[in-house]
Amino acid sequence: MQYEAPATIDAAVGLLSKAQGLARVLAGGTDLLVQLKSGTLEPDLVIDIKRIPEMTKLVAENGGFRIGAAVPCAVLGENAAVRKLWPGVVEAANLIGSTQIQGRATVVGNLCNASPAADSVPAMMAANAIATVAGPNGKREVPVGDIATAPGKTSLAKGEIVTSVFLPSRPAHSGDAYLRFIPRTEMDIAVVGVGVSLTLGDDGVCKAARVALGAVAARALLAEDAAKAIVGTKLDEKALAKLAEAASAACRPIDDKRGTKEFRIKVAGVLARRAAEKALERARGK
Amino acid sequence: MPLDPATQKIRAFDQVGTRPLRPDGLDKVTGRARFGADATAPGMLVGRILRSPHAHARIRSIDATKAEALPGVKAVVTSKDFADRSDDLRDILVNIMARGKALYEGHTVAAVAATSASVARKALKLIKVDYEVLPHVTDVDLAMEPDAPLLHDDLITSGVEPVPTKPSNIARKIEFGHGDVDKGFAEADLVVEREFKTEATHQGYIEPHACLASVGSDGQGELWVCTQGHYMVRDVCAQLLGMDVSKLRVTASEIGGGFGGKTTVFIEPVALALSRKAGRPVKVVMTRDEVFRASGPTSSTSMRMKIGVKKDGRITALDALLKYQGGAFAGAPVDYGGMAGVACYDYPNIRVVGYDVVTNRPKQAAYRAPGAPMTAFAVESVIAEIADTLKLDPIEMRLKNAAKEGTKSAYGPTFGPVGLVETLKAAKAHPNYKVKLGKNQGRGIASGFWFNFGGQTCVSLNLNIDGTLALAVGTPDIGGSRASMCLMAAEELGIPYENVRAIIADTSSLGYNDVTDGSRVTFASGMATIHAARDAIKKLCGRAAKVWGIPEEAVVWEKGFAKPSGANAGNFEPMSLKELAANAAKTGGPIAGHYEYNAENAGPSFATHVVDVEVDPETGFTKVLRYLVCQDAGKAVHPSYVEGQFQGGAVQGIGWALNEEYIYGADGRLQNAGFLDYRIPVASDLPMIDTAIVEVPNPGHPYGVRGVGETSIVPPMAAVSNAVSHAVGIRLTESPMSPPRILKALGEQAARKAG
Amino acid sequence: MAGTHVKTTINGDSVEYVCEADETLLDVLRNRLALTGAKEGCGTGDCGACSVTVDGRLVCSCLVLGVEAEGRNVATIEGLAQGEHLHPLQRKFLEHAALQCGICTPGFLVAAKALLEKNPDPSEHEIRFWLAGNLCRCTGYDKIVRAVQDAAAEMRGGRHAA
Amino acid sequence: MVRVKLGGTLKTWAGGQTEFDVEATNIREVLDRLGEAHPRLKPLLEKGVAVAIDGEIYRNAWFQPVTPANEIYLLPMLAGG
Repeated sequence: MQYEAPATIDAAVGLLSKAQGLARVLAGGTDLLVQLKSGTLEPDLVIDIKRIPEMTKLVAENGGFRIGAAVPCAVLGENAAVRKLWPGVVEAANLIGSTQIQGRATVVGNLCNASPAADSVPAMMAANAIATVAGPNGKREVPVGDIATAPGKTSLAKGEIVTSVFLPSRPAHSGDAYLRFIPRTEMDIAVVGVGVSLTLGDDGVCKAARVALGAVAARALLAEDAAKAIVGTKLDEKALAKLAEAASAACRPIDDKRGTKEFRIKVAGVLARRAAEKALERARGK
Repeated sequence: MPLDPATQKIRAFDQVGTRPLRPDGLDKVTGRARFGADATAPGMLVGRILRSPHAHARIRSIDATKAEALPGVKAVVTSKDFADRSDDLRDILVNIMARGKALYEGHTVAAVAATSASVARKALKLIKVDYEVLPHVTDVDLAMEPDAPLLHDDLITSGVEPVPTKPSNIARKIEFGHGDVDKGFAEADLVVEREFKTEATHQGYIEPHACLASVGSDGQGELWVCTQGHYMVRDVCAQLLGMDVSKLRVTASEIGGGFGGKTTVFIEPVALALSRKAGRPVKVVMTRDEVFRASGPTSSTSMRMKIGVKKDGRITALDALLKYQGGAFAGAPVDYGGMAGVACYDYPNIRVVGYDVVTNRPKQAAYRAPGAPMTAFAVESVIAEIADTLKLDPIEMRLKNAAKEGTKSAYGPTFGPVGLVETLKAAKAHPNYKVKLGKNQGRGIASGFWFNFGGQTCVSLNLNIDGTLALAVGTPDIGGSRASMCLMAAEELGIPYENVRAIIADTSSLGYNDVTDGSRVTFASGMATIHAARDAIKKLCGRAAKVWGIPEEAVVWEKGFAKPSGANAGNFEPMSLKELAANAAKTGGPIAGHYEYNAENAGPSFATHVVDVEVDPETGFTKVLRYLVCQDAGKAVHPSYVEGQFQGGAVQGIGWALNEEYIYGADGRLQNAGFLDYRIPVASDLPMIDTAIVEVPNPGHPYGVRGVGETSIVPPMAAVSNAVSHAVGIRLTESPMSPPRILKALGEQAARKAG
Repeated sequence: MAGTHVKTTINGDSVEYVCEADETLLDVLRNRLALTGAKEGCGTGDCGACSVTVDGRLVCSCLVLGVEAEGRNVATIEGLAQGEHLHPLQRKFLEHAALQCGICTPGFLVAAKALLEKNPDPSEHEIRFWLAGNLCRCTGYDKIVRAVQDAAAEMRGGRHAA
Repeated sequence: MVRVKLGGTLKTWAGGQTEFDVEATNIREVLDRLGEAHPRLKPLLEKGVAVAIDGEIYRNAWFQPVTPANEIYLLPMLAGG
C-alpha cells in the first residue's frame, strides 16, 4: 500500500486518475481504517486529503456554508453559525460515532462511504445540500442524494473526488431536525434515520418540506409523499399522522442484525413525526 | 461482628473495611502497567492464526508449503504438531487446533509465526485448506432434534438409563430435586408455567487474549500471558506440548478483564508450539473479531419453568426443564443453572431436569456465575408473575419463600448462615423502592445466588530488612485483590497498609494456585494471607523470646510489636517489627510466613436487585432510570472494590437483558463479531448504580468474608425483564429484550386487544 | 515494503520513526516507540482504549495511520502526569476506585482530560455522553463518572483559588 | 455408619439409589466405600465430586471428618467464572 498526502485538489485528482489498482481517499479514515484492519479492503494507494488547505476549511458562502471534505464533524459541531442555520445537519453529523470518531470523521466521508445508514446523509438530503465533485474533466455539482447508489457504491467516476458539501442559505421560519433510532444511546449504527427540513409561511402554514430516510433501503431516500403530507398544513395531528404513514410506506428495508423490516417500517413513521415536530419548533423559534 | 474461629475472639478491625489506594494503581493510571500484549522479547516473531470460515466442515487436507516458503515465515503449525490424546484434555486439544473437522466458524486450523504482521497475514492466505462443508446447527432446540447434524460420532448422552445406543448432540442429562412435584402442584392454588429463551453472550473483557511464548531447543519455556490462572495455563500447556511441568514457567501479566473467559487456554499452546518450531519468541494477540468468534462465550438456553403456590404466595412446587448449548464440546453449565439458578427459595417439592447440548458454536467458557443468570431469569420471572397475579408485594412474596439458615437447598444440602433475607429487607428499606413511577415506567425485583469457591491456594509473606513485607500471591488480580490482600496482612500484623506490597508470583516462584474464579480470591487467598501472617507472627515472637531469653509462649503480638505476655513473663520494652527485621540475620536468618491449603467452605452470597425502567412504547427503547444492588459480602474488606463488583456485575447483566446477543446467520457464521454490533452498555446508557453492602459473616473465614464477584450478574436479567414487563404490561420471556422484540410484543398485544 | 520516515511531536518531545503505510498510529506507538499505555481493545474505533489526542483533538489512535502524524502534535497517557505529579484525573481515579482491571483506564483518562479542557464544569449527562466511546466492562461506569466529576470540581476550585 | 445422599444425576450411576449408609470417618473413606459398592460410580468419584457436609461445600478434602450426625451430600464438581 502506497500513501500520498497531496497539497492540492489537482494533485489528488491526478493521483487518483493515474492510479493502477485500487485507490482510496482518506479523509477521517474512520471507515477506511476499519476496512483495512479487517482485510475486506486492500488498496494499493491511499490519498490523504487532510493536507489540502481548502479541503480542511469550513466557510460561510452565499448565506450558507461550505464544508470541506476533510473537516471533522467535531469542528462542525463547534461552529455556532452552522449550528444556528442547520441544527439538524449538525446534530446528524455529531451522532456519527463517539467523541473520538467525531474528531476524525467527516460528512463527506460519511457520504462517500455510501452506507445506507449514514447519519449525516438524510439530514443533508433534507437540507438540499450540494456536493462539489472534482475530477479529470473539471468540477461538477451534484445533489448529495445522488452520490451513493447502493451500499458501498457511488456515482463517482474514476479520478473523481468530492471536495466539499454546500449547505444553502434558507428563508426565515425554517427549521430542520435529524433523529435516528439505535438500541443503545450512543455508538450504534442507525437502525432508522430521519431528516426533516421545513419552512413556514408568515401564517404558520408549512410552505416547503423535505423528508429523507436512512437505513430503510439500499441508500438514503427522499420521501416525497411524506413531505407532501405536511406542506400546506400547520402540522396538525392529522398531517403528522399522514406524514408518519407516508414515511413508513416509503421504506424498503431488510431484516438484519440491527433490526427487522417491520421494526424499521414502524419506527421510520414514529421518527418522521418526531423529527417534523422538532423541526417545526425550530422554525417557529426563528 | 464476625467471629474468628482461629482465636475464638470477637474482633474489631483497624484496617479491613477501609478504602486505601490500590498498590497497582499508579502503574494503571500512568499507562505503565504491563498487560498481555505489552511484552516484547529479543528476536520476537508475530504469530497469527488461520480460522475456519465454515460452521462445520471436514478438513480433507492442509497444504502449507507455499506459506512455509514465504520469506519471513519461520514456522507453521497444524494439528500434526500436537500429539493426539484420549484423556480429559482432549476437548481442549481439539478446541485449540481443529483435528479432522472444523466444528465452528473461527475454529483454529493452522497458525504461522513470521517476522512481521504483514508477512504473517500474507502467509495465512497462502495456506490451502480443502474443506468438505457439512450441515451445521447453532440452535439448542434444533440441535436436540433426532435428525440434527451430528457434531461428534462418538457422543453418547451420559446420565440416561438405559445408556443410549446412538450418538446425539446431547452430552449430558442432569437432574436435581426432592419431594413430589405432582403432589406439590396438586396442593397449589395457582400454577404458572412459561417458556423462556436466552441468547449467548460474551464476557466482553476489553483486553483480547494475548501471550508471548518462548521455548528453547533445551525444552525449557517461558510464557507471559493474560489469564485468570497461570498455573492452569502451565499445567495444560505442558501436557498438550509434552513438556515437563517444571520446564515451563508462566508469568501472569496484568489482566484486562476476564469474568471467567480467561479460565482456559486458546492461543497459549499454539504460541508455544510456534515458538518451539521457530526457535524464537512468538507473540500472539487475538483481534476483537477473533475474541468473539473463537474464545468462550456463554451458553444460549431454552427453558420451561413451572411454579405452584398457595394463595398466600408460599411455593408448593417447582418443575423446570433446562436446555443449554455450550458450543462444540460438552460442558454447558446447565448443572449450575439447575443448582444455583433456583437456589433462592425454599421448595417443599422441586424437580429440575437439564440437558447439556453441543452445537456448531465456539466452546463456551465460564462467564460470571456460569449458568445461573439464565435459570434465575426464568424462576424470577415466574415469581414476579405470581406476585402480580396474587397482588402480593414482590419483596414480601420473596421473603415468604426465602432460603435461610436451615433451609434445604434446591440442590440438596442444608444452608448455613446466609444473607438473602437481609438483602431483601435492605432493598425494601432503600429509598429507590419508594420512588413513585410515572407513565411507561416499571419496577423489577429479582434475587440471585452463587455458591462461591475456595480451592488450592498458596501464599508467601517475606519480611524485608526495614520491616516492610513482600506478599507473593498466586491468583491473578482481576479487580483490585492485591489491595485486599495487603489490608488483611496489615490487619494481622498491625502495621500500616503501605508497608505490605503484594505481587502475583510466577509459577516457578510459588506453589500451585487454582484459577482466579468462583469469587474465590479475596476469600481464599485472603485467608491464606491471614494464616501466612500468623505464621510470620509466630516466628517473630520466637525471635523476640530468644532475645529476651524467655519462653516463646510468653511473647504475644500486638499492633506491630512483640510484647511479653504479662508481668510474669518479664519486663521488656515491646520490640517493633522494624527492630525484629533489622536483627533478623543475627537472630536466626530471614523471617517469612507461608501458608498452603485447599480452601473450603467459601460461603454463598445472595443478592437482591431493584431496577426502574422507562420503555418508549413507540420504539421499544428501554431506559434504565435507577438501579439498586443489595448483596451479602460477609465482610467487605475494601468496600470500594466490593461496590465495584456489585456495579460491574449489574451492568453486565443489564447488557445481557437488553442488547447483548450472539447473532448467527443462516450460514452458521457470527454476524456481529465486534463491539459495534455486539452492544455492551456504554456510559450514556446508564444511571449511577446504587449499592447496599449487607454483611452476614461467613463462619468459614476468620474475618467473615464471602466472595462477591459473581452473584451480582445473576439477578439483573430477571430484574430488568420484570421492570420492562411492568412498564409495557406484557410478560417478556426472551433475552435480550431488544427494541424490535419489545415493539413486536406491543404490536401483538395491540392486535389481540383489537381482535 | 518501503517504510515512510515520519517526524512528529509526542508528549512534547520530537520523535522520528519509520513505519509502513498501513501501520496505525497505535501500532507505531506500541510497537515502535514502546509507548504501550494506549491499548488495542478492538482496532475498529469502538472501545476507546487507544485514545490519544492529535493536535489537541481526541481520536482513536487505531483509526489514524502512523504516517498521518507527520508534523502533528500527539499526546498519550504517558504524558498526562508531570514528572512525579499526577494529573488530578489520575489521582481521582485512584481515590474513587474508578478502575478494576485497568485496561480501559488510559483511554478514559485521555478522553476525560480532553473533556475538561473543553468543558470545565460538565454535567453527569455530558460526562456520560462524552465518554460513551470508552468502553469499560468492569465498573459499570459509576465510579468513573464520579471520579471525573470530582476531578473537575477540584480543577475548577484550583483555578478560582489562583 | 454415616448416611450419604447423592445429589443430582449421580444416582444414575448407582442404579437409581439416592441414599447409602457407609462405614467412613472422612470424605476419602466415603468415596472409597461408595466406589466399591457401585463400580459404575467409581470413575466419576475419581474424576472429582463436591461434597457438602452440613451445607458446607468441599471440593477436594479427603481427610475432612464425617460423623453420623452430619448431613452428607455428593454433588457434581463445581467451577466458576
